[in-house]
Amino acid sequence: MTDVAAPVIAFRGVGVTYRKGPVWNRTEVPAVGAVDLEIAAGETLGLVGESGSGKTTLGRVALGLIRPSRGEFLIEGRPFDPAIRREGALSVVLQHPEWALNPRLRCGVSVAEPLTIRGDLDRQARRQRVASMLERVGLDPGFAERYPGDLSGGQRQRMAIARALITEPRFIVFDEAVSALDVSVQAQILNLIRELQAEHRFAAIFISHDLAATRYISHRIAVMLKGDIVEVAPARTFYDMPAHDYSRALYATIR
Amino acid sequence: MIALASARLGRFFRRDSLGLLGAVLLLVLLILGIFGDLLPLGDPNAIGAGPRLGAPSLAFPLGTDDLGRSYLPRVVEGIGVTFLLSAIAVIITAVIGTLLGMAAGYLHGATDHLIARIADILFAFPALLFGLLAAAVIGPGSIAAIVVISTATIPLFIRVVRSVTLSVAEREFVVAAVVSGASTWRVMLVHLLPNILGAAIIQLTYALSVSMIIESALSFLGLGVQPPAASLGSLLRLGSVYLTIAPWLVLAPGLVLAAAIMSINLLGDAIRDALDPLRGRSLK
Amino acid sequence: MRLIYFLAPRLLIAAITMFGVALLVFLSLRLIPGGYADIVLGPFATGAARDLLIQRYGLDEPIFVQFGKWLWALLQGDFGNSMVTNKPVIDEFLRRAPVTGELAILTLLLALAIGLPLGVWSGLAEGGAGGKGRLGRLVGALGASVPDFVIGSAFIFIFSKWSLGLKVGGFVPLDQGLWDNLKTMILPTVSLSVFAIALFLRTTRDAVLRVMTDGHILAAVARGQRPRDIVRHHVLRNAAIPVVTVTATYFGFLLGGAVIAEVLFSIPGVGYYIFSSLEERDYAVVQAGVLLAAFVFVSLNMVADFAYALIDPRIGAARSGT
Amino acid sequence: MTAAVDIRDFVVAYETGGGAVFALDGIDLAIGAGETLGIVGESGSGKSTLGMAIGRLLAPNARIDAGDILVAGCSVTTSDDETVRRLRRERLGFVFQNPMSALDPTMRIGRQVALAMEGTPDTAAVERLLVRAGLDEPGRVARSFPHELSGGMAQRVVIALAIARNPQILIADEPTASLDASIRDRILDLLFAMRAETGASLVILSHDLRMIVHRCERVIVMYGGRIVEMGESQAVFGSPAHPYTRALIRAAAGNEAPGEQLDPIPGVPPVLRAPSADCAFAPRCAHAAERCRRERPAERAVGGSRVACHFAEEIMAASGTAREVAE
Repeated sequence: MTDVAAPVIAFRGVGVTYRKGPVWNRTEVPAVGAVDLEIAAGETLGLVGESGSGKTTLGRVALGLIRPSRGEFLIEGRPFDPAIRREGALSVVLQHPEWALNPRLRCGVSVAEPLTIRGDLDRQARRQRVASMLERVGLDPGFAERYPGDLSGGQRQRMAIARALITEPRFIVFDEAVSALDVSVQAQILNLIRELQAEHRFAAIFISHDLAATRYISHRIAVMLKGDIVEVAPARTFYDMPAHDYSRALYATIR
Repeated sequence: MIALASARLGRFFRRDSLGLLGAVLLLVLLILGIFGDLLPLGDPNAIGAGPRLGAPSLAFPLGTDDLGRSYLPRVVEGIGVTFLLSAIAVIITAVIGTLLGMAAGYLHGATDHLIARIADILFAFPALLFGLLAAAVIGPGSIAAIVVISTATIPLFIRVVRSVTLSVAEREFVVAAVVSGASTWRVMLVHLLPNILGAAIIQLTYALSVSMIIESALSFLGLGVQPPAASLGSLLRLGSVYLTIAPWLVLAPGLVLAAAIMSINLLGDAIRDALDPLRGRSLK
Repeated sequence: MRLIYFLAPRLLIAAITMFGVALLVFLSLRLIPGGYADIVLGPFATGAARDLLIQRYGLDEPIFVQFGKWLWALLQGDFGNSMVTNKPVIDEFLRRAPVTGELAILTLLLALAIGLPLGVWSGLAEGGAGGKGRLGRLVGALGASVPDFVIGSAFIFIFSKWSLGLKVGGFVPLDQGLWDNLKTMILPTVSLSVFAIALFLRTTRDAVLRVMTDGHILAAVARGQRPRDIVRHHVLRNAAIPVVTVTATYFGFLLGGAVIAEVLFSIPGVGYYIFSSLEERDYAVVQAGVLLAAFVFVSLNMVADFAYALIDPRIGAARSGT
Repeated sequence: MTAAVDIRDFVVAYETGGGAVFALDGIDLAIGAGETLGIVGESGSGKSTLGMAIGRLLAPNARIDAGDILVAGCSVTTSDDETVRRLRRERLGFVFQNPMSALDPTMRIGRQVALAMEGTPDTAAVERLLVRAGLDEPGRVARSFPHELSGGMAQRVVIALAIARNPQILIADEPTASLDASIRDRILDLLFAMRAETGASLVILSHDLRMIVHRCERVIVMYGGRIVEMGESQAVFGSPAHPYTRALIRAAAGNEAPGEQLDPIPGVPPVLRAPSADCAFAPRCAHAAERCRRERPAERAVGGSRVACHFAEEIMAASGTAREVAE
């Protein structure tokens, strides 16, 4: 179901190396070796691996928060530059609901923030856009006036998703977006992401140590081990017998 | 946003009597300090209004000074001067300290190191000795006092704000703002500043109490407020000449000064417990 | 190995800080009203004599050259000569240092002896039920509110009216009998230590409270360890770092010469000397005094940094990667 | 034989800024000696409060409103501090979620383990205990500080600390939640091996129903501060009798077949402001009827399990067709 149009997102030989230790004996720590990946519009690529596998680092490269030491990261064929952010082409949903929204701002203001930064809509249009987006993520538009402190974890994460979608981005990074939620609420958010992707056709990376959730939400899954991708395959194969033995061992834990 | 904090504070004061004591004491002193001259306390400058070095009496509740002036209105005026000077110094500290602290905490790299070194250098000067140097350079007076107070309180302010900024900057909503293209200024003013105000306010109250101590110490050494103006510290200085024969000239301003600093310390503790409650646990 | 990783940069930072302090002090003296030159040469030097003197003191050289020479002299312990006695300033400071040192050590010991136990008790009490902890907070707030010169004045008044065996003022050096010396040091020490006790009490109380919320304390309680052992083994050490910081900072302040206590009780210490020099416009002494105090302060902070690394093994440990 | 832990009608509330919040709303439970019991519940279900209450380790703002807990016949709520302390030392062992925060960062591991053991053990005894906990370089581990260990190794040390005095009851609160998947199984193997070796009862608190059912003999499902279903693991998982248990199984990712849609539980977890007079799950329950919103369901025996639901029989019948557990 993923069309074969130009990939929205492309990693071309992307590698990241951290420098560590005091000035006189710098040591190089390769966080990401060399990654080649492409993600088409409307497609979610799952990125799984244990802590230290480099999956979060790769996510940060995709958000422009880290510059790759090697290779290139392209959005719609263009190398990353800050202007892309202001257009609202890119957004992120992160792990901890209690810090997803600025506790001192009303939720409506936080959700509208990407629009305010892009600055092409007036206040009334922004307010209207927020109201419809809240409804779309299953929240009463009246919640726009509330402070994050008054919402449950699941509701705050829905707000974060509303904010991520408000500028119709081309690409969203979900970094452990459901890991801190309870099982019953997790399913709500996973289904919501699926529906919204079908409707908005954004490309997405779903980073998580939760193999079951990743398998459910992703079209394809990349398994990372110590900075390298050991296997990329459609999610379906992870329901029975993935090829690489590390993937097999990993998925055996949720058999 | 302020409503959120004040509601919590209101609820808190009902439970914490110490905080309430501090707040009431501070309010009384502020009213005296600001509206003192409107109150019927006598004319602070009327020389010979009473006997020289007269003991406290009904006519002169705090006695009279070496020129026979009623001491009560002079002390009340002293409260005003002390608070005003300390407040000016602390506001300067708060503004500079918050901006530099936020910049250091959020921008990392060279900015962080530069600001940290500036803080270290200012921190290395013991307040009173720096006061002597400042008095030598710009001459004793209110300006010198303000410079000394700010120099003594800014480093700690920068360190506190920097450490809070470091933790707030890692929060998800800041990362999200950056990803959606927010400029550095916007991140600092819209996202960081409101979330570090709590820690800044707590540090402000402690800076205010330290500032009143330094101001009165400088004035006591004759380096702070210069005559005819008189802060509590200067009154202490003038009074100490007659310490053994007219002790009220020293004890009155001394006690009032202690009460003022105490009220701020109690208020600071209460605010800190309201905004950042440290409920330990029993070891039983 | 870990300590060297941690301390080497600290040493560099301390050097940079001291350089900054020296630069600030050097420049500030250049801003003295009436021009530094007039002060050094004295207001009466005129015409040719003045030019000759300017030549000799090198005041016409570019400012950074003067600074270079001044700094170089400083590094060799030459803090310049007093403008009044024209003798090296450093000798006078070394002569008076033991007096200020004694006052500082006495005050610090008294403050630690009372402030720390009270702070630990107040932190533990606040942790448990009941308002006992609030007493600690009240004492802390009270102590921190009464400046030392107010207490000092009160002592002078009381002890001069009814001299209860303690002499006010008139310092007796240590070598002329311990008890006589102590008799003159008790009052300044106590008036200084009231604030110090409050400072240590509040710092320790907050540190203990913060440690009590740590997970490993709950784990120790869950293992049924005796409260006494939990405090001894776990609480004290984890609460030590903020206490070490405040000890080093406050001791640095005291070693800079508690100006007011020395002036009030006429203790011939470093602080008194700098203050009286200011009145005689002997700026060389003021300059040297501030530099020495700052130098002591920075080195004490270095000692504190070293103590952190000993107390908390995480400090200075190489940070792990991603 | 007397139960290792006997909990009767236990109610706990927390004093918060915004009034009282009830964490436990009447718990009745007996934990048998040597039993492996899993307590499943989401955040706010009260499972951690229950686990901590067994050792009277509740937060300062907790208030025990009713009921009692007897550990080896001794009341945890009314006994004096010294008795409870000895109880914790000799009978109870706790394993916490985050191993790094359960160890003193400023003290070497060997010393911390020695402090937890009986009397003053020598290094050989300490290293023996570390080996028992599955650490293959006991000497190096004993000399290192907590921050120098990996998550898995640190949790092994925490387990060693918990079994140092051969407790009768081991309580593990989300023991593997903060660990990587591959280490998780090995840590659980260790926990169950320690239980078998010492004959202690093991209580595991977790949000992971599959893991609990897979490993524990008996399972308890908690919701809104109450036990909603309790019974033999396979029975409860195979044919759940409470709507919440059934919905939990259907909502959890990992049970579904490829391409099958997950069935989320609508609404948000409850916050109890007072003991509930109705069924706390009613607002989110597909089978809720008028009776559920009026009458608090009593806990009763239904087909080998104990369930707190008025319509347990119908649910069990309907769920009989629930997916078989892929063994």
